[in-house]
Amino acid sequence: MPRTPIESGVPDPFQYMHPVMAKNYGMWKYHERPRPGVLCHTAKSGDKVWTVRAGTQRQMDLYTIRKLCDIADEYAEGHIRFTIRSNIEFMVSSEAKVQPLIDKLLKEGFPVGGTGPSVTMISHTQGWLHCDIPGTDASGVVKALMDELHEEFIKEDMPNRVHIATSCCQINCGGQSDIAINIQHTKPPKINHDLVANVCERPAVVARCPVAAIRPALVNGKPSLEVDEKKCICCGACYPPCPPMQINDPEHSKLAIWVGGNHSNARSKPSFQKLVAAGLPNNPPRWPEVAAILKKILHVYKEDAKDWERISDWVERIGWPRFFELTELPFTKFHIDDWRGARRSLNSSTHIRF
Amino acid sequence: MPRTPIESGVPDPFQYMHPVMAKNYGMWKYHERPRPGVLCHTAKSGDKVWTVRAGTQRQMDLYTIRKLCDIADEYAEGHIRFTIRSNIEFMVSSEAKVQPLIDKLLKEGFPVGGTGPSVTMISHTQGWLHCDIPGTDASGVVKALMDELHEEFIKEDMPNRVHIATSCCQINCGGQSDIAINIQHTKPPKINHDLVANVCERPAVVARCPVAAIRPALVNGKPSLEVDEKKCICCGACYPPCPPMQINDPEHSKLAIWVGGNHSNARSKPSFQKLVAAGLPNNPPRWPEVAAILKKILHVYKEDAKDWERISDWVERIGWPRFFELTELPFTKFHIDDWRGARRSLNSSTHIRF
Amino acid sequence: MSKQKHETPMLDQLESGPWPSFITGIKRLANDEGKTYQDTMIDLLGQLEHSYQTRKGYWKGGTISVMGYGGGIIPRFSEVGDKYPASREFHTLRIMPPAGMHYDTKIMREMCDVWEKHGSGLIAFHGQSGDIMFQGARSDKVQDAFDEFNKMGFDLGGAGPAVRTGMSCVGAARCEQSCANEQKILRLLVNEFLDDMHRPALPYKFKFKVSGCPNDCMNSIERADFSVIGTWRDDMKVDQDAVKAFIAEKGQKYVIDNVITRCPTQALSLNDDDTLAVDNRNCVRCMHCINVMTKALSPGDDKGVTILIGGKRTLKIGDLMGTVVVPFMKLETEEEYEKIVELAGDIIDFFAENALEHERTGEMIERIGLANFIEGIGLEVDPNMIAEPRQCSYVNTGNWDEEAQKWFDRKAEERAA
Amino acid sequence: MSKQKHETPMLDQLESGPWPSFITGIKRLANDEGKTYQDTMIDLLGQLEHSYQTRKGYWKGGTISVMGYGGGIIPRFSEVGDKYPASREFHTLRIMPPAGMHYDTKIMREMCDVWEKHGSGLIAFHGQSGDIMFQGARSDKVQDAFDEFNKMGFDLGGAGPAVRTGMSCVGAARCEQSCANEQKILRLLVNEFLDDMHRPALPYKFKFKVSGCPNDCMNSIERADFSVIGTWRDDMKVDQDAVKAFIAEKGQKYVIDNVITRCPTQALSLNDDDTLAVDNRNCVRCMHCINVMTKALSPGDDKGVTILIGGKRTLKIGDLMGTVVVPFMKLETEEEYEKIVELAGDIIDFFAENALEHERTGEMIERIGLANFIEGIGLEVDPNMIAEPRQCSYVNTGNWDEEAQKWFDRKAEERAA
Ligand code: SRM
Ligand code: SRM
Ligand code: SRM
Ligand code: SRM
Ligand code: SF4
Ligand code: SF4
Ligand code: SF4
Ligand code: SF4
Ligand code: SF4
Ligand code: SF4
Ligand code: SF4
Ligand code: SF4
Repeated sequence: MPRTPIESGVPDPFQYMHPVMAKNYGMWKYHERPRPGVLCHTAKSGDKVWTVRAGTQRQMDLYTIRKLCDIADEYAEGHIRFTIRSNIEFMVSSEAKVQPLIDKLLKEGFPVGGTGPSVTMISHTQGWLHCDIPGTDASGVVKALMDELHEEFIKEDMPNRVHIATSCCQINCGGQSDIAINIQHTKPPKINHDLVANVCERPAVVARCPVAAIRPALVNGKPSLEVDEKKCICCGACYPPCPPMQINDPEHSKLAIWVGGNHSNARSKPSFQKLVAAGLPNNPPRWPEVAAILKKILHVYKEDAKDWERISDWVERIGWPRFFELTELPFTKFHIDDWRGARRSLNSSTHIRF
Repeated sequence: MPRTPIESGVPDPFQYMHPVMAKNYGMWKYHERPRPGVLCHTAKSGDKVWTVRAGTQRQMDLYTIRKLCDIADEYAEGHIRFTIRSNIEFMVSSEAKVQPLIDKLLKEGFPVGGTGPSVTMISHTQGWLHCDIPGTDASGVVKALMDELHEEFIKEDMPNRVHIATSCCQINCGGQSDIAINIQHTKPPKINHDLVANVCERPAVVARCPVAAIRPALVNGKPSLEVDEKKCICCGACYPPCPPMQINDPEHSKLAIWVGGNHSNARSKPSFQKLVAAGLPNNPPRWPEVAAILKKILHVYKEDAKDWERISDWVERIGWPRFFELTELPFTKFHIDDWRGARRSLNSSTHIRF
Repeated sequence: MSKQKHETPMLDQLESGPWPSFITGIKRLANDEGKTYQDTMIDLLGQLEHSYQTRKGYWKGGTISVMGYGGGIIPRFSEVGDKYPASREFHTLRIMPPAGMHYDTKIMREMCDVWEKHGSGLIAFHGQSGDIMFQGARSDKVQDAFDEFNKMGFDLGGAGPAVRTGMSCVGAARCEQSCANEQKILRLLVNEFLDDMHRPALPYKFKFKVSGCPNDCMNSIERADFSVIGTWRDDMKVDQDAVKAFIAEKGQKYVIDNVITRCPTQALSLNDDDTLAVDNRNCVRCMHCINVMTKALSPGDDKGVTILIGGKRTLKIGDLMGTVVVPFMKLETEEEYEKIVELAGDIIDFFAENALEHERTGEMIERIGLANFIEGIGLEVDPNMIAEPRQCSYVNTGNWDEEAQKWFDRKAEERAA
Repeated sequence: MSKQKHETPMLDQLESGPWPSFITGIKRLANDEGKTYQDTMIDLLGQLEHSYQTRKGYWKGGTISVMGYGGGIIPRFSEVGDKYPASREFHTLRIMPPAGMHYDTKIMREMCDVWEKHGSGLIAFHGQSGDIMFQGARSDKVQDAFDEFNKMGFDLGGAGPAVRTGMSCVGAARCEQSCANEQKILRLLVNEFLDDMHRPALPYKFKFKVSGCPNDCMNSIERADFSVIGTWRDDMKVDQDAVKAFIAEKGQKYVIDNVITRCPTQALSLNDDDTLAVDNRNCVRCMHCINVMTKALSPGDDKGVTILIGGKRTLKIGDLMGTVVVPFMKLETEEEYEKIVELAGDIIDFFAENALEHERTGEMIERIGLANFIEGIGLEVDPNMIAEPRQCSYVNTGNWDEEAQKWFDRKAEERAA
C-alpha cells in the first residue's frame, strides 16, 4: 500500500535552534561585530550569543557537511544555521569559544567572514550541474570569483556590504544584488525544426515570447515555428517550454554585469541593478574576463565611495557618467534602455556633471 | 498682383529693448527684489535697471494696451516687455521712477506683484472665446481665480514661487505648473452619426485614439464610428479631427486639479504634476468649487512648507498621504495610476510615514 | 447707432474684483461707436454669454491663409452665426514677437492701429507658444492685416504640422544667470526653418524653446521638441566675501537648512570660517544655491548649452519631457552657432522622414528608442543622455564588441586631442 | 572496483584557490568506493566536464513525483546518457528547511544518512527559494528518499505552478531589529496553502517571503509575490546617552555625514547638546540611522507588518518589485494572525481566478491595474500604496463623487472609532 505523505509543511525551527536564541527570541537589544566574520548579539536579558560566519560551496558533499557538523559539535554547541547566501553560521554562548572555532574553520578550509562591509558569498543558481536551460555553470563561476574575492570576504573594508549574485540564464533565478553576473544571449534561438512538432505545445511557446517574435509556420511541410530575428530580444523565454528553440550557444551566450541593485529600504527605496558590461566570454573554468571587471568595479567603489554608501548610493551621488569613467568600461547604445517604460531612465533634465 | 510676404521671421529684439538692457546685454551681475513686484538688476558696468511687474488680463482690448503704453511713456522710459505668463514689465533706469510708476499702475487697476515667492499670473488658454474644442472658458476661470488670489499675487509670502496654469481641454495647451487646473471629461464621446460620413476622415480618427477604442462601423446603413465605452478614457483626442465625436458636455466635462509639477532644474529634476482632485463642476462664471480647493492647497502649502520648497519639494518631503490629510481631499482609486509605466508610481518599498 | 446689445448677466459678474477684466475690455470694444469691429464684439459677447449659459463652445475650424503661406492663421467660424451674425468669422493671426518679448510703445501703438483698422481690437500678449494673438479678423480682412504687420517687420508664426513659433527667456537682456545669447539662438533656429513654418508639411508640430540657464523659465524641457538651455562646464564662481556677508545676514542655520542640505548631490559644505566649499565635480548645475545666494554665487565662465529633444504635452501617450541629446555645446564662434542650426536641420529632417503622421518627436523617440534616434541624427551616445543604464536584459547585444570599440576609439581621440 | 574515471582537466582547475571547492567535494563522492552513488558521481563529473568543454548543458526535464504530490521534485534526465550512463537520472528533491534555516547537528547527520543511502551524497544548503536541494536521485529512489525525510518531519517544497517554498530571515531569533515573529508568519502562511503547493494548479508560481524589518534581508520586495516586512507605527526609541556615547566615540562630523545627511526625508537633526532630534512624523522607517547607531536607536513598540504584492524576476515583462497593499497590519493576537492568512487566501484565490496562464501576480497587477486588484481582494485604496498619484489624465473619472464618498465615510468611521 502506498504511503500517504504527512503534509507537515515548514518545520518548527525551535526544535533545532541554539538555546540562547530560543530563550531570547524576540528580545534582542543590540549587536556588535568584534571582528570580521563574527557577530555578537546582546539580548535584553543580558544573554549574549556570538555568531561565527563561514563560507561554503553551497553544493556540498556529505563529507563537507559532516565535517561542519563535527566542528559544530566540538567547537560550537551543536547548532548551526545557514544564511540566505549559503554561508554557515555557528552560534556560541561564550566569547572564549570564538577564537578556537575560527581557528578550526580556517584550518579546515572554510573562510571566516562575510559580515558587515565585506563582499559576502555570491548567491548563485544551478547551471550545468543540474538545470535544463543553463548557459553557464553558476557554481563554477562563483568558485572562480570567490577565489579572487577571498580577501574582500574575510575583511570588512568595503564602504558598505556588497551582495553579488549570478544567474545561468536570463530568467535570473539569482536574486538581485549590488552586482549581478548573468548570462546574456546574443543571438536568436536556432530552431531544430524536426523536433518542434513532437515536443512543443506551439501556442504556449508563441504566447511566452515577450515581443511576439514567434509565429507558427510550416517548415519542410511539418508544423514548426519561425522567429522574426529583427524583433527577437534573445531572452530565451521560449526555450524552457520548447527545447528545440536552442538559445544556448557556446560562443554567443555571453556574460553581462549589472550594477547598483538595492533591496533593503535603507536610505533610498529598493531599486533594480543596471547593465554596465556585456559581451563577456563564457570562459570556463575561471572566467577571467568577468573576474577582471568585477574586481575593477569593486576597487573603484572601495576607493571612491563614502562609508555606508551601498554601490547604488555611491553611483547615485557621483552619476553614471563618472562610473563609466572610473571603471573604464565602454558606454554603448545598449546601455540606453528601450524596454517598456524606458523613458524614465533617460536624462530629462540639465542635471549633468562636467 | 498679390503681395509676396517678406519671410522675416522672429524680429530682432534690440530695436525695441530698453537701452540699459541693450547696453549691458549678457553682462549682468546680480539682482535684488526691493519689494514685491519689483526687481532690481545690477550690471557688471554698475548700471542698474528696475523692473516693475504688473498683472494683465492677457486678452486685452486696444484701450488697455494703449493705456499701458501711456503709462510706459509717462512713467517708464517707453519700453515694456511681457513675461511668459502675460505679466507686463516696465523697466526704468532710476530708482526714483519706481514708486510713481507703481502708484499709477495701481490707480489704473493693474496689480503689481508676481515676483519672487508669490502666486504669479495663471497662464491659460483660449476656451470658449476662441477655441473649437474647449470644455470651459480659460480666461474666465483665470479672472475668477486671480480675483481670489490677488493678495498672493501682490505679496511675496509663499515658501517659493507658485506657478499655476489652466487648460480648457485635455490636450492641455496650458503649460505645466505647480498647480494645473484642467478640463477632465468623464463620459465617452456622444457620436453624431449623421455627420461622421461627411466630416471625418475615419481612419485618421481611429488612429488618433490612444487606447484603440474607436472602430469603423455602419450605423443606420451609413459609414460611421463606434466607441468601446469600456476602453474609452474620455480623453477627447478624437474630437478635433472628428467634431461629430462630441466629447464636451455641460454636465460631464468637469475640472480637475493637478499638483506638484516642477520644470526648473533647481534641486530636483523636472517632474510632471499629479492628480489630486477631479469631478469639480464646470461652474461659470466664478467656478467657486475650484477656487475653494485651490485656496485650501495654497494655504496648507504656505503653512507647512519650508523656505525655497516648491510645492513638489514640499510634497516630496512630507509624502502624498500627508498631502491628502492636510488638504482634506479624498483619496480614490483614480489617484492610482494605470496608464503606461504606472508601476513606477506605486510604492515599492516600506517607506511609509505613520 | 450700433446694433442691439445682448444681455450678459454671467459675463457681467466677471467685471468685478481686483484683477483686470477681459470682459470689461471686450465691452469697451463693443461700446466703441463707429468702429468696424463694434458689431462683431457685440455678437462675440453674445456668443460668449451663450457659452457660459450652456457650458459649451461654438466655434469650428476651417481653412484660411494668406498669400504664399499655408499656416499661421487659426480660422474660426461660428456654429451659432444665425444668432450672432456679426462674429460669424473670428480668425486669429499668430504673429511672432521680437525674441524675449521686448517692445517699445511706438511699435505697440502701431500694432494697435492696424488691429483697430482690420481686426477686432482684441489682442492677447501672448499665446502659450509665444505668439501675439490678433484675434477676431473677418476672412476678408486677414490678408490686409497681415500685410501691414509684415511691412512693420513682423511675420506670421506657426500653426498646423509645422515648425512653430518659439520662445526665449529675457535672459542676457537682464538676467545674471544667463549662460547663453538666448535671442540669437532662437532667431537663428526659427528663422532658418521659416519654410517649414510657413508651409506646413511636417508629420506634426515642432517647437523650439530657449532658456538661458537651468532654471528654465521657458519650461522648455517640458514643452519643446527642441529645448536649448544655457549651462557651464567649469567651476561656478564664488565670491567668498559675499558668502560671508550672506551668512552674517541670514545666519548659519539658515544657510545650512536652505542651501547646503538642499543641494541634490551634496556638493556643498560650509567651512568653519564661513566660506563655502563647492564640489564642482559633483555639482549638477541645478542653480539652487546660485538662486538663493545671488550675489555670492554665479555660473562659471566656460558657458554653452545643453540640448534636449522631445518635450510635449498630453496627446496621445501622455506628457513627455525632453531628453538630453547634446550634454554640452559651446556657442561662441559663428561656426559653433552654425553647428546648432545644422543639428536642428538634421533633427527636423529625421523627424520629417521617420515620424508617423501626427506623431511628435518625443513620441517618435519613445517608439524607436533613443539610441536609434541618436544614431539617426548622426550623434554619438553619451552617458549624460541617461539617468541610469537599462534595467532589463531584454535586448540583443549581438555586436557589443563593435559598439564598445566605438567608445574606446572616441576616448582615444579625445585623449589625443 | 569502481568504473573508469573521466579526465576532467577543466574541472580540476576549480580545485585550487582559497574558496571551498564543490568539485573537490563531488570528487570525494566519486572516489567513495562501494557507495551506491559512486558511479553516478563519476559520470556526473564526466558530463560536467563535457559541459565545460563544449559550453553547453545536457539535462532535460521530465515527470517525476512522489505518491500523493504533484510537485516538489525537479526531474533531470541526461541528454548524453550514452556517454555517461550512471548519471542518466539525476533528480532533485526540494525539501523545506525549518523556518530561518536553523539546524542541530543531529538532524543534519540524519539527513546526510538518508542521502547517502538513497541519493548522490550532494546537497545544496540552500536553493535560492530556500529549499534544501537533495540533488541526484535516480527515479526509483525518489520515493524512498522522500519517505525517510517525511518521517523525520520534513516535507517537499514547491515546484511548478504552485505555492512555493518560502523564506524568513533569522529575525527575532537573533536580531534586535526584528519587528515581527518571522518564523510564525512564514509557517502560518505556507502551511495553510500546502494543498496549493503539493498539487500545482495555480496559473503560475506564488512565493511568500518574510523579513523582520525594512532592511529586508530576504530581498522579499524584489523576489516574492507576497512579501511581509516588519515595521512599527509609533516613535522610534532613542537612548540619548547611547547617542552621546556614539558621538563621543565617532565625532560629530562623522554623525552628520553618515547619519543626519543620509536620512531620506531629512527627519533627523543633531541638537547642540549632542542629543538627537527625530521627526518621527516624517521618518519613513528606512532603518538607516538605526543600522548605524545600533545601540542608540531601535524600532518603536507598536510593531506590525507591511505587505507588498507582486515581486518577481525577469520573465516576460522585466523585473518587478512588489507594491504595498497593506501599509500596516498589527500581528499580535491569534485573530490578527488569522487575518493575514485570510488575506493570503483571498489573494491566491483572486490570482487563481484572474491571472492568465504563466502570469505572475506582479504581471497580473500590471495588466489589470493596482486599483482593480485592491478592489478584487476586498481592500480599500490608501495613499500609502503609491509613491505619487497619477500623472496622466487618461482615465475615466466618471463616478468620482461616489469614490470620494467612500473615502469620507471611511475617515468618518475612523474618527468615530
Ligand atoms: C544572516 C542574514 C539574514 C539571514 O537570515 O540569512 C542577515 C543578517 C543581518 N543583516 Fe542582512 N542579512 C542577510 C542578508 C541580507 C540581504 C540579502 C542578501 O544578502 O541578498 C540584504 C539586502 C541586500 C540588498 O539591499 O540588496 C541585507 C540587508 C541588510 C542591511 C541593509 C544594508 C544597507 O545599508 O542597504 C542591514 C543593515 C546594516 O548593514 O547594518 C543588514 C543587517 C543585518 C544584521 C546586522 C542584522 C542584525 O542586527 O543582526 C545581521 C548581521 C549582518 C552582518 O552580516 O553583519 N542587512 N541583508 C543574511 C546574511 C547573508 C550573508 O550570508 O551574507
Ligand atoms: C534551484 C533554483 C536555483 C538555485 O540553484 O538556487 C532554481 C532553478 C530553476 N528555476 Fe528558478 N530556481 C530557484 C529560485 C528562483 C528564484 C529566487 C527566489 O525564489 O527567490 C527566482 C526569482 C524570483 C521569482 O520567483 O521571480 C526564480 C525564477 C525562475 C523563473 C522566472 C519566474 C518569473 O516569473 O520571472 C523560472 C522560469 C519558469 O518558472 O518558467 C524559473 C525556473 C527554474 C527551473 C525550474 C528551470 C526550468 O524552467 O526548467 C530551474 C530548475 C533548476 C534545477 O535543475 O534545479 N525560476 N527561481 C532555485 C530554487 C531552489 C529552491 O527551491 O530553493
Ligand atoms: C520674467 C521671467 C522670464 C521671461 O522671460 O518671461 C522670469 C524671470 C526670472 N526668473 Fe523665472 N521667470 C519667468 C518664468 C519662470 C518659469 C516658467 C513659468 O512661470 O511657467 C519657471 C519654471 C517654473 C517651474 O519650475 O515649474 C521659472 C523658474 C525660475 C526659478 C526656479 C525656481 C525653483 O526654485 O524651482 C528661478 C530661481 C529663483 O526663483 O530664484 C527663477 C528666477 C528668475 C529670475 C530671478 C532670474 C533673474 O535673475 O532675473 C527672474 C525674476 C523672477 C522673479 O519673478 O522674481 N525662475 N521662471 C518669467 C516670469 C513669469 C511671471 O510673469 O511670473
Ligand atoms: C492659442 C493656444 C492657447 C493659448 O490660448 O495660448 C493654443 C491653442 C490651440 N492649440 Fe495648443 N495652443 C497653444 C499652445 C500650446 C502649447 C504650449 C506651448 O507651445 O508651449 C501646447 C503644449 C506643448 C506641446 O506642444 O505639446 C499645445 C498643445 C496642443 C496640442 C497637443 C500637442 C501634442 O502633441 O500633445 C494640440 C492638438 C493638436 O495639435 O492636434 C493643440 C491644438 C490647439 C488648437 C489648434 C486646437 C485645435 O486642434 O483646433 C488650439 C487653437 C485655439 C485657438 O482657437 O486659438 N495644442 N498648444 C497656444 C498657441 C498660441 C501661440 O501661438 O502662442
Ligand atoms: S538561472 Fe536559468 S539556468 Fe540557472 S538555475 Fe535558474 S532557470 Fe536554470
Ligand atoms: S528568445 Fe525571447 S524574444 Fe527571441 S523568440 Fe525566444 S522568447 Fe521571443
Ligand atoms: S487647451 Fe484645448 S480647448 Fe484650450 S486652447 Fe488648447 S486646444 Fe483649445
Ligand atoms: S475620447 Fe479618447 S479614448 Fe475615448 S474614443 Fe475618443 S480618442 Fe478614444
Ligand atoms: S532661464 Fe535662467 S537666464 Fe533665463 S530668465 Fe530664467 S533665470 Fe534668467
Ligand atoms: S548648483 Fe545645485 S548642484 Fe550645484 S552646488 Fe549648487 S545646489 Fe548643488
Ligand atoms: S530583515 Fe531585519 S529583522 Fe530580519 S535579519 Fe535582517 S535586519 Fe534582522
Ligand atoms: S529610520 Fe531612516 S527615515 Fe527614519 S529617521 Fe532614521 S534615517 Fe530617517
